[in-house]
Amino acid sequence: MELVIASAVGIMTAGGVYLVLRLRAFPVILGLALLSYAVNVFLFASGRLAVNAPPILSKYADVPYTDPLPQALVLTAIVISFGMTAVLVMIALGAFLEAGHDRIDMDEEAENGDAKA
Amino acid sequence: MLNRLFPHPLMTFTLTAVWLGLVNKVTPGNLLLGVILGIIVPIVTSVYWPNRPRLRRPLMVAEYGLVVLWDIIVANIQVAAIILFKRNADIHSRWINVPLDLTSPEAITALAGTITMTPGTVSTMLASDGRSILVHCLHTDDPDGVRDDIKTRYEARLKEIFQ
Amino acid sequence: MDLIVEILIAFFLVVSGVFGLVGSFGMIKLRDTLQRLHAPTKATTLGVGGVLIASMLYFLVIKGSFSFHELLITLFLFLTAPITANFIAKTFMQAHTRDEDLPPTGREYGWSLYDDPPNQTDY
Amino acid sequence: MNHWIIAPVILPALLAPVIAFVMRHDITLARAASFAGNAALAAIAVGLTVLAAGGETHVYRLGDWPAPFGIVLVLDRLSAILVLLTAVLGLLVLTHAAASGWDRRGRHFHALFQFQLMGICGAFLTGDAFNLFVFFEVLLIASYGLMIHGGGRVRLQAGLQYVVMNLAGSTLFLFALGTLYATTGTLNIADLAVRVREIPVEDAALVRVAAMLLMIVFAIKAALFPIQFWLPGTYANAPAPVAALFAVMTKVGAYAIIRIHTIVFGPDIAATAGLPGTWLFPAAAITMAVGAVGVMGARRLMPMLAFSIVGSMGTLMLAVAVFTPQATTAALYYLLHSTFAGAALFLLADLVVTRRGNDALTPQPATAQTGLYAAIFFAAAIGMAGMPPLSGFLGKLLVLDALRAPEHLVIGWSVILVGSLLTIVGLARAGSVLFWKPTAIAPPDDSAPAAPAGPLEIAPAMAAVGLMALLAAFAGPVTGFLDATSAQLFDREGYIAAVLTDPEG
Amino acid sequence: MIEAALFFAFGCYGLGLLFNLWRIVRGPDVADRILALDTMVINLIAILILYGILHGTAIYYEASMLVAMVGFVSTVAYCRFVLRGDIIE
Amino acid sequence: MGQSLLPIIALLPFLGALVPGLMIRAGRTACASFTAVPTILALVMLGILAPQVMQGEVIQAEIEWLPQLGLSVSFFLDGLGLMFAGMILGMGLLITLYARYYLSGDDPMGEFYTYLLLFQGAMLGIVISDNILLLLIFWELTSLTSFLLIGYWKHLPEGRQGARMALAVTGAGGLAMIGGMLILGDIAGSYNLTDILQQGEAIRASDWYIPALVLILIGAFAKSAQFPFHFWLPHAMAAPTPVSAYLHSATMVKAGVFLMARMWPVLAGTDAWFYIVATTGLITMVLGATIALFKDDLKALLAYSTVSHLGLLTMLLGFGTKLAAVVAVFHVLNHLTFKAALFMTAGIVDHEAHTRDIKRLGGLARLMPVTAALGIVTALSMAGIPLFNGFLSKEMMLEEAAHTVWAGSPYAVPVLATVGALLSVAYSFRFIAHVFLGPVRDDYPSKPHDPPFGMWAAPALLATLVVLIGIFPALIAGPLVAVAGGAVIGGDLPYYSLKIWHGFTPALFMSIIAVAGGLVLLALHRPLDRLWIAAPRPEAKVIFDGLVNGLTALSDRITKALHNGAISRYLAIFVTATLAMGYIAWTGGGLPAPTRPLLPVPIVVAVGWVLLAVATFAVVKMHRQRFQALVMIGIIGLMVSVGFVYLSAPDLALTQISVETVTIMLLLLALHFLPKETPCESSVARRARDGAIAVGAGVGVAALAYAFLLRDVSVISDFHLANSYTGGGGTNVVNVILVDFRGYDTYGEIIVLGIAGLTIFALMEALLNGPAARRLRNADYGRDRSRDRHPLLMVVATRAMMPIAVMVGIYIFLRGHNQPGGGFIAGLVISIALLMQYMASGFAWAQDRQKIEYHTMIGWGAVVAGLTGAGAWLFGKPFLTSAYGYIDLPLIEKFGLGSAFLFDLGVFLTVLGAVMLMLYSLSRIARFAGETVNVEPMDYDPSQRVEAAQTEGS
Repeated sequence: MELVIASAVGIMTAGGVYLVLRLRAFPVILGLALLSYAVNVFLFASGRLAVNAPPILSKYADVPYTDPLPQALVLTAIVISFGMTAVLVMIALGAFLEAGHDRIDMDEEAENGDAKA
Repeated sequence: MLNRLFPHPLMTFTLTAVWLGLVNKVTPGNLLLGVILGIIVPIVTSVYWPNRPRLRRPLMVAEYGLVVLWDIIVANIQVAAIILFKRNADIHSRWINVPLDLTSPEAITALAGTITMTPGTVSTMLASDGRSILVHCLHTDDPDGVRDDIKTRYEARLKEIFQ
Repeated sequence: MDLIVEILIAFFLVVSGVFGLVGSFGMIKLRDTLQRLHAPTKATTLGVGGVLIASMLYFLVIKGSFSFHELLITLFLFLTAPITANFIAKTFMQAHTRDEDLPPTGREYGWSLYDDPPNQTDY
Repeated sequence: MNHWIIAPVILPALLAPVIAFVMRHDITLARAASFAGNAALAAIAVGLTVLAAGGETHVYRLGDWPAPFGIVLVLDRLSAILVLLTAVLGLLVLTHAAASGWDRRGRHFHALFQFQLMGICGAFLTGDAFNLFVFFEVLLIASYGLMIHGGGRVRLQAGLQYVVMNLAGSTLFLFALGTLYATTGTLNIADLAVRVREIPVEDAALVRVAAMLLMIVFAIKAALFPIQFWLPGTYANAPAPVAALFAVMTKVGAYAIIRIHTIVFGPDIAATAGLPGTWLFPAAAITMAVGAVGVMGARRLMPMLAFSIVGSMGTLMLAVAVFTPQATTAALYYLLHSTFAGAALFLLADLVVTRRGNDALTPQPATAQTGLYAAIFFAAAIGMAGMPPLSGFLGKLLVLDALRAPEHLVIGWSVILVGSLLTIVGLARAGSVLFWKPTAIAPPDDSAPAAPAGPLEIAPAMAAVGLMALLAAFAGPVTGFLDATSAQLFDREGYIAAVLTDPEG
Repeated sequence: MIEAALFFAFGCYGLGLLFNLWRIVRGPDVADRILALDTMVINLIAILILYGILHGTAIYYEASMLVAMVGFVSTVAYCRFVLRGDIIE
Repeated sequence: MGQSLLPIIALLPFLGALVPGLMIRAGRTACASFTAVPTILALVMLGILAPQVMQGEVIQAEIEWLPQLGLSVSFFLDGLGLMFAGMILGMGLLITLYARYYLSGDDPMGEFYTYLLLFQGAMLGIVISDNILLLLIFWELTSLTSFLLIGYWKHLPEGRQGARMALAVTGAGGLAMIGGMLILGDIAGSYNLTDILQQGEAIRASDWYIPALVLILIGAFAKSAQFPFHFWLPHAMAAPTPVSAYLHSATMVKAGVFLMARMWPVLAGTDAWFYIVATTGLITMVLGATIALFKDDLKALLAYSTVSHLGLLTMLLGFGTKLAAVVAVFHVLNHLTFKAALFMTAGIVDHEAHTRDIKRLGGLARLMPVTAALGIVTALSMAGIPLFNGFLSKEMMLEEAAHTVWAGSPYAVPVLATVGALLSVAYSFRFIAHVFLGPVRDDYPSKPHDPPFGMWAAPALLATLVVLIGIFPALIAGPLVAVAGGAVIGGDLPYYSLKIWHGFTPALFMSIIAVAGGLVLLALHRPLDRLWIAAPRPEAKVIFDGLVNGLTALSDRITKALHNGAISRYLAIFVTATLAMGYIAWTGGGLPAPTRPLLPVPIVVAVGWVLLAVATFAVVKMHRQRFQALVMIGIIGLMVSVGFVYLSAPDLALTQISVETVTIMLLLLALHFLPKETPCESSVARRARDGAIAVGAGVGVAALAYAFLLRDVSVISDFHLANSYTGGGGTNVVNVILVDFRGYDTYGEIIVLGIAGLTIFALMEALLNGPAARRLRNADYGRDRSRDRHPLLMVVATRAMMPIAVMVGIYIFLRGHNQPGGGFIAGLVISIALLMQYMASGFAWAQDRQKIEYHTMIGWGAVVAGLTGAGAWLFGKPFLTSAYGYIDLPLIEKFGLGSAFLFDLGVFLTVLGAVMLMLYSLSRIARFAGETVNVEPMDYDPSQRVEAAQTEGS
């Protein structure tokens, strides 16, 4: 199981990194989404793995609980990365609408051409 | 007065049931909370449901449900057999146009749902004026029979329920 | 009693498993998309139904607690499955089926995918 | 427990929604509220600084949970002075933004601004590693909003890059925190310090990776080589007042390294022995070089200033990398100074760029008040380049003095000194082109002269310069305070005891 | 006996998932992919409930309910995207 | 008294710098007069202190500034300081006077005087600093103020370039000197000059002596225009002549000489010192004099002569003998007098004749006799002709040179020194002959005549000094030279006497040779000049400009190459660097033995892994078909969520799946406007590189995860498990952590969401008001879209599901504290339900029926959460301290209610508001792009139509 999780994180990270290195905004967004999945699982795994031991206290039985803290952290992280992704999507859209293409690299024209106020 | 408190009695009932289902435990407290929510939630959401239809014969719903349930079981076996044992070349799929007598959107939806859930038929779309359903039949050599089946077995009952 | 229930539960589980598998098998076996549409929307629905019944029975008899929230899932699925099928069919047909391939409605308005609804043309 | 400690976070956090949702149609009201909030923040920050100056480490246990189980805020001299810095800078930038009308060029400027302050103050005050992440995100997302404030093609493209880079950074932050939690089982900085020092080096592979990853994360914010690339494009294309505010954002990265890599992964910790410093130093040296070369080569004003920020971060981090109390004093002094220097330059640049219509370093007809702008630019530039009499020179001397150890001396000194020279030459070229050459060009007849800037518009830039002057004039007392600050920072035991000792138990 | 049946069902649904995957990867049409994804969601719901039975706990239940709900929403969204472009016009 | 006067003297010019700005409106004369006041005051104070100093006392004053660094505002005044301070202030006064007449009415005089006083202050600071760090500050200040002064005529390109060149060279020197001074202070253990001066032995013996020496000398040479830094000085002549006279003859260029003199007791006396300083001085002297001879520009001639004389001074100090040092001091004084006067004379000529090209001048003696007299007297002094003070110090210099052995050769120095003197005679005579003598011309650009008295008063005074010192050296200059020389050598004075006739010494012969040779050279000037012009020689300005421009271009290239705007490359570097650093860190430590047993892998999990892996691969493989990639992402999200459920994290699963859905919605909404396909733009090699980086990252992360998954650690969350119910009132520990233990994190998190909503809204507004709006307006979505926008079936099903979904949301919200759920998930569930409604009936239709404003919802959420937290203050508890109780109503089971509930409500509201605001923003863009708004909830409602038809029919 541990190997499964570790390799899954690795695979998602690899896929995410590859996509993040693309030249268009959309694949980059996909890549970041993949990376955030990966990191969520990674962070979650830092509480170690347990099956059928949810951290919900049971009044009746003395059952094992998995580490709740990383779960809370991941929750926070999920929400934050959602907000970030939403903003990113919107900015990417804005950049596309303004520039007419969704290349993510700034070109020379963009570096020098625009008169800014 | 009662109407004011329970503007949507059927809805309230359904939602209370849903609440109990969610809580999965029937206690007085849950029941009370369920009823309260069952009253409040429809008030909040009713803006999205204008022109709510009236069920003329609520009890027919049960009968209809049982018929459909039975048909679903049969359908599953039939479809399973077709999938498993028929060669692809022998499967004869057909389009069927089912003209509708129903006009209530809710009834049409119920019918379309039923068609999809039952033997080898999927309702793919309505006519743009909502007076026909286009049904795709997985395997049949008698399209008209299928259409008549639908009309008698389901549409008639729904008509009774809604109109 | 317990044995009978156990057998019953096991029966439902097996049945649901079989139907679930058949549904998914249909997905790869059938040759065109509209046919494939039939396999999962039917078989899988019963498959899940079987599991849900098994679950209810199991909690009722083995665990001794009456559990009926499974019904809610059933309700959900029954409400949604036709809509999903409907949409997927249209998605496919928009690209692959033309108006002429379908039986005519017999009235002035055609099928909704291709024909504007009455009195609404401005889009 | 002193509730004022959390005020720098809560005040803007409550004010911002009100500004956003109640006053969003009334810019005057929003300005007033924003300014009042910021002024109150500054007052609170002064109070907290006075409080912290007593030398005690104040701990605020949120939710009344004992550390390390709940989240704690820690107010010591370091966090107090940085909160104060943020508040003061905020006042300058806010005044400028309101006076120049920048806040009207898009929606929600003031709300985002308050949120930005909240994020920065929160990051400075927290005593919890994961909470640091949360406030990093708060300040980042507010900065995204501010960065693209007003819109425009290039700004949005640059903003996109900024967001992507920082999202990648945030992801790495989480990887680092995951590793850290997995190896130590705790998140509280003091508790981390306790646990990390118990890890023998034979078992330390994971914690070392965590330390390194964290450093890289902070280095992104601090714009250190080889991850400084995002900064010039961002700062050069952000609205200038925002870029001025961002002058303190890079400092957040520096602060995090100073805090975490001193208390948790300090040079005397076996597990990570010297690891951070070893790699921080060359990175900082290259950063300084990159910044100086960038200033030297820049063909537009805004990138030039952005590169000067990169260079100043290099200088700052050179001192940080030494990880001794004395060097940290130097680093902190330079930190204060470079924040104001960067802010002054960007604020002035806004005045100039707005009137010129572009920021190209090509001669153009003179605009109104060229002489005044030239004077401010001159002062800010010598501050940034580290020429006397402003604080830059003292800061540079302090940093040089801190880099006396033989392993740092040659590289550190040559980089700083040569870098200063390039910066001076580059800024002199810019000033000459911007302010001297135009005197030789006749203004075109048909163009209406740009409106002169009002006193309120010029005041913030001048105030930033003035603050540099004050920093220089009172270098003795300031450095005295900073000496105590770094002593407190390096007093790991004191920090741990303050945080982990339950006041009731 | 129940356990054996459970594992049989697990096997069936597991295999089913692989079939779905095959269809998703193969396509050929977008509709096939969406269909397969939808089927996958339903199979997963079944698997979740099966795990509920296996572990004798109700915590899998909410998840399956939510999966059912969002599965529907996202399927519709995918289809609407293909059909209309704008999903909430 | 001295202690308090000294800082005031230092401060006066800086305070005085404010005067011109205040006085400029009072008129030019008033401005100049008042500018003179601080200088006069300072001079008076200096005069008060002078007697003490002349008696050998050293006056000291210290004010603490930055003790941590050893930097204090400490001054001391000894003979050397006194001499220089007197020179600076006295000259300053003369220049103030001169400039009043020199500057034209168009020049901003206030600015000039301000700069001048600032410069004066800086210069004064250098000579009386008792702290070498303070000295450095003044040193750099002179660079800066001279930059301003040289660039005073901003409209002249020569002025701007000259200013920047001076700043670059002297600034660079200053920076080197910073290094040198810091080393020096380190060796001496103090930055106090008086302390350092005591430790000459120790310093010279130190390992760091050579670096310190070299660095300090670079600074000094750069400032004093020594070869190879000499080139900036002539270009600084673009400054107004008063500036040249003040900075570039009398004061600033002497700063380097002053410093060498100041440091003489500490640094001099070693071979290194001798060879570096004396040789540089010698070369500079000869080189400067040679160039000066061939310069046609009066000021250039004087500038190079200054270079030459500075070389002479440097050489003298370099000799390292006490006598040579005293001679140097004497020559500083002499040079000041004649050179400043010469510059002023040249300025007068320029001012009157409107040219300073020697080739266009001549015969001025008749036209402007006073000026000519002044010029001739001072030029003769420069040539070293007896009766003028230049002769005295030159004789002494030659005397010293005559017995200096350079690298074993007794001739090198004397010969070259004679050559230098010879050249000096030549250019001095040329100055006299070609400017003042000869026939009167008729082609001057302007008819010259003597200026008003005010303008020639200053040079006249100096010329008087030249003559007086020349004739009565011992009387007039003797005491000052003695006390200043004594201060330089830091001990007893050697024997010397200041007089005209020393007998037949070698120096006399060398002098005679020099004068004779000089006259010969002048006679041969015309052919030599042609030769000079024809001869190829390096032009310093060209080289310097080339260097600077090359450096700028190179910097630009480096910067462009590094920061090429390609974020993809930045990210690649970032990932690679992270991997490398991570690996380095990893290898530095070991890993303990594994302590955890591996969990088994059931078949379904294995299948899930396959699904996830294949889906990831598919996303990467087909990311160009954006929509399909999005479908694949859906699978991954699903698998991750299911994985969370399986691994005992139901809350996570619920959150993950709902967030994922909303994210995909957002992406779909955005994708509607974006291109649907990604073009293939990267080369195979690039993809291979990215692939390698990606695999590296994947392996790294996997290894990290696997490493810790096998090992146990003690965690703090045992506390949370133990206290969740008793302290937090909830059994769902994750939720209790979220709203209680770490509620502060959650607070930050909802703020993030709120900001995200705001940002998106603000950006949407900006887009719709910007140029992007036009692009949107012209968007064409084709006519092949499905004709049913709001299908009946969907609408009806949604209507039925909506209340149920809301119930689910409420349920999840209410139970969150004890069972999986909570405000956040509930918020998402409700937003998904609303989303469903929007998809069914369109955003606008649904929005019309929605009464609550989303902005307000976010605001309320954030405020409620914040105030809930702050509510604890009322009870004296810290922010976010929770309180809860159990309410026991009859008939109903008791249930817990706590502040956490309110907090969670805030979370709920914020989440809902933020998500809906995001959707609203995107949907507004769509409507802006021309989507029409429907009035009916569904495309066509048959029942309504039938009824309508019926009512119509009946």
